[in-house]
Amino acid sequence: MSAERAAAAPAPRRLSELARWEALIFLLIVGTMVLGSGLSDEFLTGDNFSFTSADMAEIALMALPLTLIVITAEIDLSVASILGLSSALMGELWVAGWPIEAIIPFCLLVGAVCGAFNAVLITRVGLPSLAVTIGTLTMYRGFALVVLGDAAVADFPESYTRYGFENVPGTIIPYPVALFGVLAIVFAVVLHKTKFGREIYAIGANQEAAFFSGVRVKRIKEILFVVSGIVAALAGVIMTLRLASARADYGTGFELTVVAAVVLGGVSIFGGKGSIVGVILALFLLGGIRSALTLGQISQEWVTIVTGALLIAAVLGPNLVQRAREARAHSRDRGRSARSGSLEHRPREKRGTDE
Amino acid sequence: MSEPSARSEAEAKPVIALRGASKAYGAVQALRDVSLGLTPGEVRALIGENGAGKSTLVRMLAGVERPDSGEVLLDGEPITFSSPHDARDAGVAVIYQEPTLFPDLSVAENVFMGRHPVRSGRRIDRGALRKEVAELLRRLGVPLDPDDPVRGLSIADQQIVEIAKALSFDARVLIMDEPTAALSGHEVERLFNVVRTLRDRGVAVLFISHRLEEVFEICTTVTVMRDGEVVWDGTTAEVTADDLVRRMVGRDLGALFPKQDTEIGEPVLEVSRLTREGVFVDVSFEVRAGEIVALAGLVGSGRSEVARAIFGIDKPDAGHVTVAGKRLRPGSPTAAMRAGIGFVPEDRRQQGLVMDLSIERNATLTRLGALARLGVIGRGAEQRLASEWAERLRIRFHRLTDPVAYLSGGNQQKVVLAKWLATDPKVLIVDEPTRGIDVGTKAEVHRLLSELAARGLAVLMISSELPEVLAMADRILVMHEGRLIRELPGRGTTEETVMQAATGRIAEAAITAADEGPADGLGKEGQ
Amino acid sequence: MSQPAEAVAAPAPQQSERSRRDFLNAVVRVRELGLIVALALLITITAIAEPRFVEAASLRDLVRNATIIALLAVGQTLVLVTRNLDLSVGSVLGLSAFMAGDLFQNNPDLPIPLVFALGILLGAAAGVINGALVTFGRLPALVATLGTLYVFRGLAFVWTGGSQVNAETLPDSFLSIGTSTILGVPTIALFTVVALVIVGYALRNYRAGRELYAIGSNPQAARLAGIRTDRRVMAAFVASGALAGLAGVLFTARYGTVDATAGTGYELQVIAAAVIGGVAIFGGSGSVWGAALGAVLLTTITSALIVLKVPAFWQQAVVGALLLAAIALDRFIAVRVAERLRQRSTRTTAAAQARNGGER
Amino acid sequence: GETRDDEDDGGGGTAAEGEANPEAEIPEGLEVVSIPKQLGNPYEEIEHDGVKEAIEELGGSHRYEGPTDAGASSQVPLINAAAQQGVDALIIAANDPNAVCPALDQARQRDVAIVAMDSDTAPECRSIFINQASSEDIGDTQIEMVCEQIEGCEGEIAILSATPNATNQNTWIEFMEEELEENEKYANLELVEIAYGNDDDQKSFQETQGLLQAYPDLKGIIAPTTVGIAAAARYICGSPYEGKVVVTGLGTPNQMRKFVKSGCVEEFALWNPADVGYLAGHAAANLAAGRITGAEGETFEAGRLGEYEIGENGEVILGPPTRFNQDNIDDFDF
Ligand SMILES: Nc1ncnc2c1ncn2[C@@H]1O[C@H](COP(=O)(O)OP(=O)(O)OP(=O)(O)O)[C@@H](O)[C@H]1O
Ligand SMILES: Nc1ncnc2c1ncn2[C@@H]1O[C@H](COP(=O)(O)OP(=O)(O)OP(=O)(O)O)[C@@H](O)[C@H]1O
Ligand SMILES: [Mg+2]
Ligand SMILES: [Mg+2]
Repeated sequence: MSAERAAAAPAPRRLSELARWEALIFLLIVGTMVLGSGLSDEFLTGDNFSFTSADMAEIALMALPLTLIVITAEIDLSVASILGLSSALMGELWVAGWPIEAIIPFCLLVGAVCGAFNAVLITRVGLPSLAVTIGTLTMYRGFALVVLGDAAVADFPESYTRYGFENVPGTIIPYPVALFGVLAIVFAVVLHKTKFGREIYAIGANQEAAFFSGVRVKRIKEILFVVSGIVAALAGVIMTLRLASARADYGTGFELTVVAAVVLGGVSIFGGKGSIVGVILALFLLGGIRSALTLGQISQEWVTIVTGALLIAAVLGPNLVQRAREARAHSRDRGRSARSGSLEHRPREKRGTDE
Repeated sequence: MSEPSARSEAEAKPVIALRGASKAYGAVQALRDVSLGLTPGEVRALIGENGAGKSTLVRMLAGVERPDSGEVLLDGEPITFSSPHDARDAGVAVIYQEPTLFPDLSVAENVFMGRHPVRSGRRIDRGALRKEVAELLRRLGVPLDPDDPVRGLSIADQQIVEIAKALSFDARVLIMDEPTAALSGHEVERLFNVVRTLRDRGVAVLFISHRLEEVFEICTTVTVMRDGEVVWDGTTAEVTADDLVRRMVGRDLGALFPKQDTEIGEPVLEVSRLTREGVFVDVSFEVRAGEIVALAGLVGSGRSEVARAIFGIDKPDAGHVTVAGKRLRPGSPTAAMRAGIGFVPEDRRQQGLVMDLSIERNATLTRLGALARLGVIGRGAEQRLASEWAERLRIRFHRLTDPVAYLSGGNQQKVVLAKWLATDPKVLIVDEPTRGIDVGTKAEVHRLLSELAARGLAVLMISSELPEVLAMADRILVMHEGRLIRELPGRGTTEETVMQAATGRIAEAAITAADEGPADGLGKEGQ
Repeated sequence: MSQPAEAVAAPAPQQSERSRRDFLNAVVRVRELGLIVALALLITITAIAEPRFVEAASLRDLVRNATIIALLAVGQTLVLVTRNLDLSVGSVLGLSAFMAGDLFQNNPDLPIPLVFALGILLGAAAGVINGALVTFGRLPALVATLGTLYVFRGLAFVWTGGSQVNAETLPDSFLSIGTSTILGVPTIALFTVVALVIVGYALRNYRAGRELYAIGSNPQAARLAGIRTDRRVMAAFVASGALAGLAGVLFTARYGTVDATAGTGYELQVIAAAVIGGVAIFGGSGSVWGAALGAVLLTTITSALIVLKVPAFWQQAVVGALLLAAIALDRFIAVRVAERLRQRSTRTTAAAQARNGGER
Repeated sequence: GETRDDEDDGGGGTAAEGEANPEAEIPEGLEVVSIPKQLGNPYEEIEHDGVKEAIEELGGSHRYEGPTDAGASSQVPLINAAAQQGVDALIIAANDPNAVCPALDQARQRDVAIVAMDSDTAPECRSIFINQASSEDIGDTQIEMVCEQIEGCEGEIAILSATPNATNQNTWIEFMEEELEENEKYANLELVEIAYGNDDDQKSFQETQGLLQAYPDLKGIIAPTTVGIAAAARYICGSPYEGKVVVTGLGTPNQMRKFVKSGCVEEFALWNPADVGYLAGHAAANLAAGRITGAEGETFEAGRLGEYEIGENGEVILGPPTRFNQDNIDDFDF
């Protein structure tokens, strides 16, 4: 069933509108750039890009699969815990004397298993993903603690950890960010240009109709959750390398930040709408703001406040504009109220028979 | 009885009216300067092709939307309904075209939501609630329990609840947008009896339907719409069905059901001993190339469930399906599609289409695999496929990239057909293909189906409209309470025979059948 | 022909009615029952391992631990039922908790009821913001309250400016609310019980309450039924906020020490509690009783694991697993019910049709 | 600190390699940033006020920037920012000894002097660590206190710690266990459990209940964390357990005053956080000036606290912990 929520559900955005969304985020980014360089002349430097983007790498990675999942009108809140579990494993196995070359694949495998477990509960048992992943969020974090407990493994060799924070030679792009770039392109193509991607949108917009059209709804969701698990585990590996130490409590609370990034990217939480580009832009925006405020010596609590306010404003803005247009349209020569009207009413019509 | 008096005051003043109302949706001009009035004791039919603007007009009177220009008059006074709430307070009761129920709540609460009878301290009086609803349901003659949750009711039962809801506030105006689309003959009868009593009590009724015989049975006056305009307004006495049809479609129609004889080939679809606990039992039959087989039966007899099981939506508990000799993996629509089955489901808006996606995306959803080059889908190919089918089915749309939600019921149904015909299937299953579709479009759908049959397609058609069944089908399979109890020839079978079988009175049915020979023999007569 | 048909038909409704109603009631009961059984089981097992677990004092502690989450769960249910959700409760609790402490710190002889009133007011105000964003601003609830979760938490940090409220700066009369009992029942729990009873009764027996379910079950239909959906949704958010505000004051009364991070991460716990309690995350069904029981179960598990000497690191894993088990069980029951209903409705409809045709 | 040309091996860092020059002047406009584990923890606020006091004495400017959560990684961006702004010295109380290292190394490559205080980082990524008291002292003191307070110094005791992975709590606990092992004075004390309250008041509160139920004969609880001891005291004081179960450990006078005055808590310990910060401030200034390099045996002036000597691997110890009880508690306000 579609996760439409109450009266407030926004009218469906059409392609043109999505474009407008990305434009909006882009403007905000430009704004941030101006603000940032105003606050500190350290802002618009290669170093700052390297530092900030490296800090965002894990969030950014996890945002990619989550984007696809949210477009199918599901959600995965367990990613941050999988990240922690993967880091814990990495530490434990390293202590146990495994070679990194074996540890990393194993961590990814465990990530896949975690994702698969989510998937089974959601598609086979038919539980709502929100509930399931709140549960596994707790459980996987618990596993992480069981594996590594309070220990912190830190004797990873420099030869590996450097890939966590150093730049690709001759660029200002840290290795994790480069990896993100590659994956982002892959995800974008898959989502926007392939059968798989089209079916993802169809599922999000109307799961039942998709199923009646021969779309393998369950299979697709399973794939997505497994991928999400793998990428989360990968993020765990990267974080471990970046911070040169493995910990069970890495990424605590990231889940909501990732969701925020995805939503800010213009992905409808009800599914069926959104784009990878939007999410990438949103990630840039979040990173930019953080760095600008931090460099500007503005205390961290304000970063929190601004993030939240931004999230609201970005979605609220367009809605209010639309409201205004409708209002004007009605008072003014009514004949022309059409476009906004159609946006306003049709979806409601749909929602009426939604159940 | 009170009819004449009602009439006379009718001339006096319309209780509710629309004057010069226009409404546009984007580029679509849904209503153009429409005027219409309802007087007490009048039962007025509103007919028109799909997309003529009937439901839009309803939404104006119901306060769901406000006209862009023009006005709503209540007792001759201009009034603006800012919400359905206002309209309701003004005594306007509406049955919308699409059921608007609360699946999680009981039938009783659905009927009285927001108006529960209350006792001291404005607390809800559940006893009274149950009694009133039970009474309403009795008047409609359906054995629904007021405490049933609505989730799980068949579409027909849901429609009944809608009607009960509309009757529950004794309104001065009752507006019904295609209330009978999902109902069987008997329920329609009951509904009409209720409507008559309301009319005699001086209630003004607006009745929308695509079934003209119903219009003549219950309505005194008729308004015909075409392309958002009122093109004719008069009494049922002064016109014939054909006149109305001509006025609706603006042209003469040939025979409505042009099923041409075709060369019947080898069995393509074979269903054997298919069973799904609690819904249908031991269903076996075959459909041959070039043949149209109809599944007849009463609403709730399990026809859709059979269709769903064949296509793999539901997993059968026993039995199996073979297509062109190959056994299907049960419970897998993908397998069914690969084997060459197409399925136009019963519930267009929920199962047939993805309302938010564009016409184009919907039409190509079943063909993505084929459209992809090296896994990547080309815009051009997609467009070409979509526009080709839009053309062939004469779909009326503004832009292929508009959400399919903007189309009217009939045109939406065509998109569903397009999406399946695009897969070039061997077997096409259509469940209520013409439900809520106007005569014009209906004729086109029928023409299409028989054309396809002529080209060797095997068609399994589920329909609750006996005339359609009788005219289209080579063979008629009758279901009763989940069992396939009878096979009848398409030709020379009367509605009565089908009805008798459908209502399970095999005894008599068998006798009539006896002098027609063995059932399967009859099947061949279709050729 | 119609004669016998009618004869057959006549008894049908009553009998199907009765059986069906019992059946449904049974189901409704089962949901809460299941939780109660689970809870009883948990406590018994723990008690066998450690009898002191069921001593009056310890049971009181269990109740105390559940109080705050349960209170939040009641509010959350109101919102969930309308097919929305409120992620900001943890932050709201933090704000009002600190406010309560701050007020007492600066003027210790403030009348306690006034502080409660202010706390509730603060929460309600936060609820108004959430509600406005969702109804007027047309934001998806998840987005709106995720945003306010950040904003309110940030404000808490700004406000506290690193300071902390300590138990010793608070009047004993206030702190005693967290520790004292009335007729053996922890005082603090009474707040929750009262809220629970009021909300539970209203949801079932007043139009407004039923309308919340209607909205969650089918927003569009609700609007067409003339329900003022925006008002109702707003009300739900305000209620949830107000209860979070109250919970904040109670939090201060109970734990005495409050800083900017009070209540961090509660939002997911609360939703988990509600879901365990059988509240449908997509609206339309669920009861505050279930939600409250869910909260009690959740917190009791934690206490039990400690008493059972489950290694600290295993506790979280176990809690997660039990959480999933609870949800799965609930789902299992729901599915069974749906099955039964479908088969019944098939029969009744078919039977009806048989008669109908009969009279034709 | 814009220059990044001296690409020497990250490990050491210039400050540590270079030669100490005791005559060097404290630079004009000395810039020091101090990073606490998390914002909003009064204990740390006091510590960093100490830093401020020291830096301002020396005519420098001090900034206090902390993360809003105590996550291992959340200090990294702040370290990066400080490094980019080219401050002279950075004082940090690490959430995780290793997670901050890569960032600290990068900072050091830009000639930022690194001083850890209160909770150490891995030794190789800072030059000096200001230890509030030798971990051994802290451990032993707490065992000693609990022994003195439990009559007969015999019976079951439990520890209520912070998070399972809090570095300093864990080191102290090791020393406590060691002391219980070796010192036969404590032969009759049995440590039955280490519970973790995650420095979360509610969790600590619940854990206390749990301990008392799980161990009916429990005689004492040691909480080596300010949040834990307050929660434990609040649970026990006024409950039937008061007088039966001893609560001691590390706490702040303001949090504990009430319980000490009521006689429910007899004695607990802590160092003066202001002094920790003050000492760290001076160490940082000297380090930035190049007067010291963090090598063992070097000495430096720490204003009102007098002269201090740098111990093995850059550790400077403030002194033995202060014990608070009825007699002296009112002399402190933090
Ligand atoms: N919300 C809307 N947005 C855009 N176009 C709309 C909307 N609602 C209706 N339309 C268009 O207005 C026209 C009239 O639609 P309406 O539903 O009134 O037709 P109808 O007469 O009810 O057809 P049917 O008999 O199939 O129900 C159609 O062309 C339809 O596409
Ligand atoms: N969505 C549904 N959920 C639960 N039960 C259903 C659903 N749809 C149908 N049923 C049950 O299955 C029975 C058979 O329904 P089905 O739709 O197959 O009847 P039918 O013969 O196709 O009649 P029609 O399709 O004309 O309504 C219905 O009477 C109803 O009780
Ligand atoms: Mg219509
Ligand atoms: Mg059907």
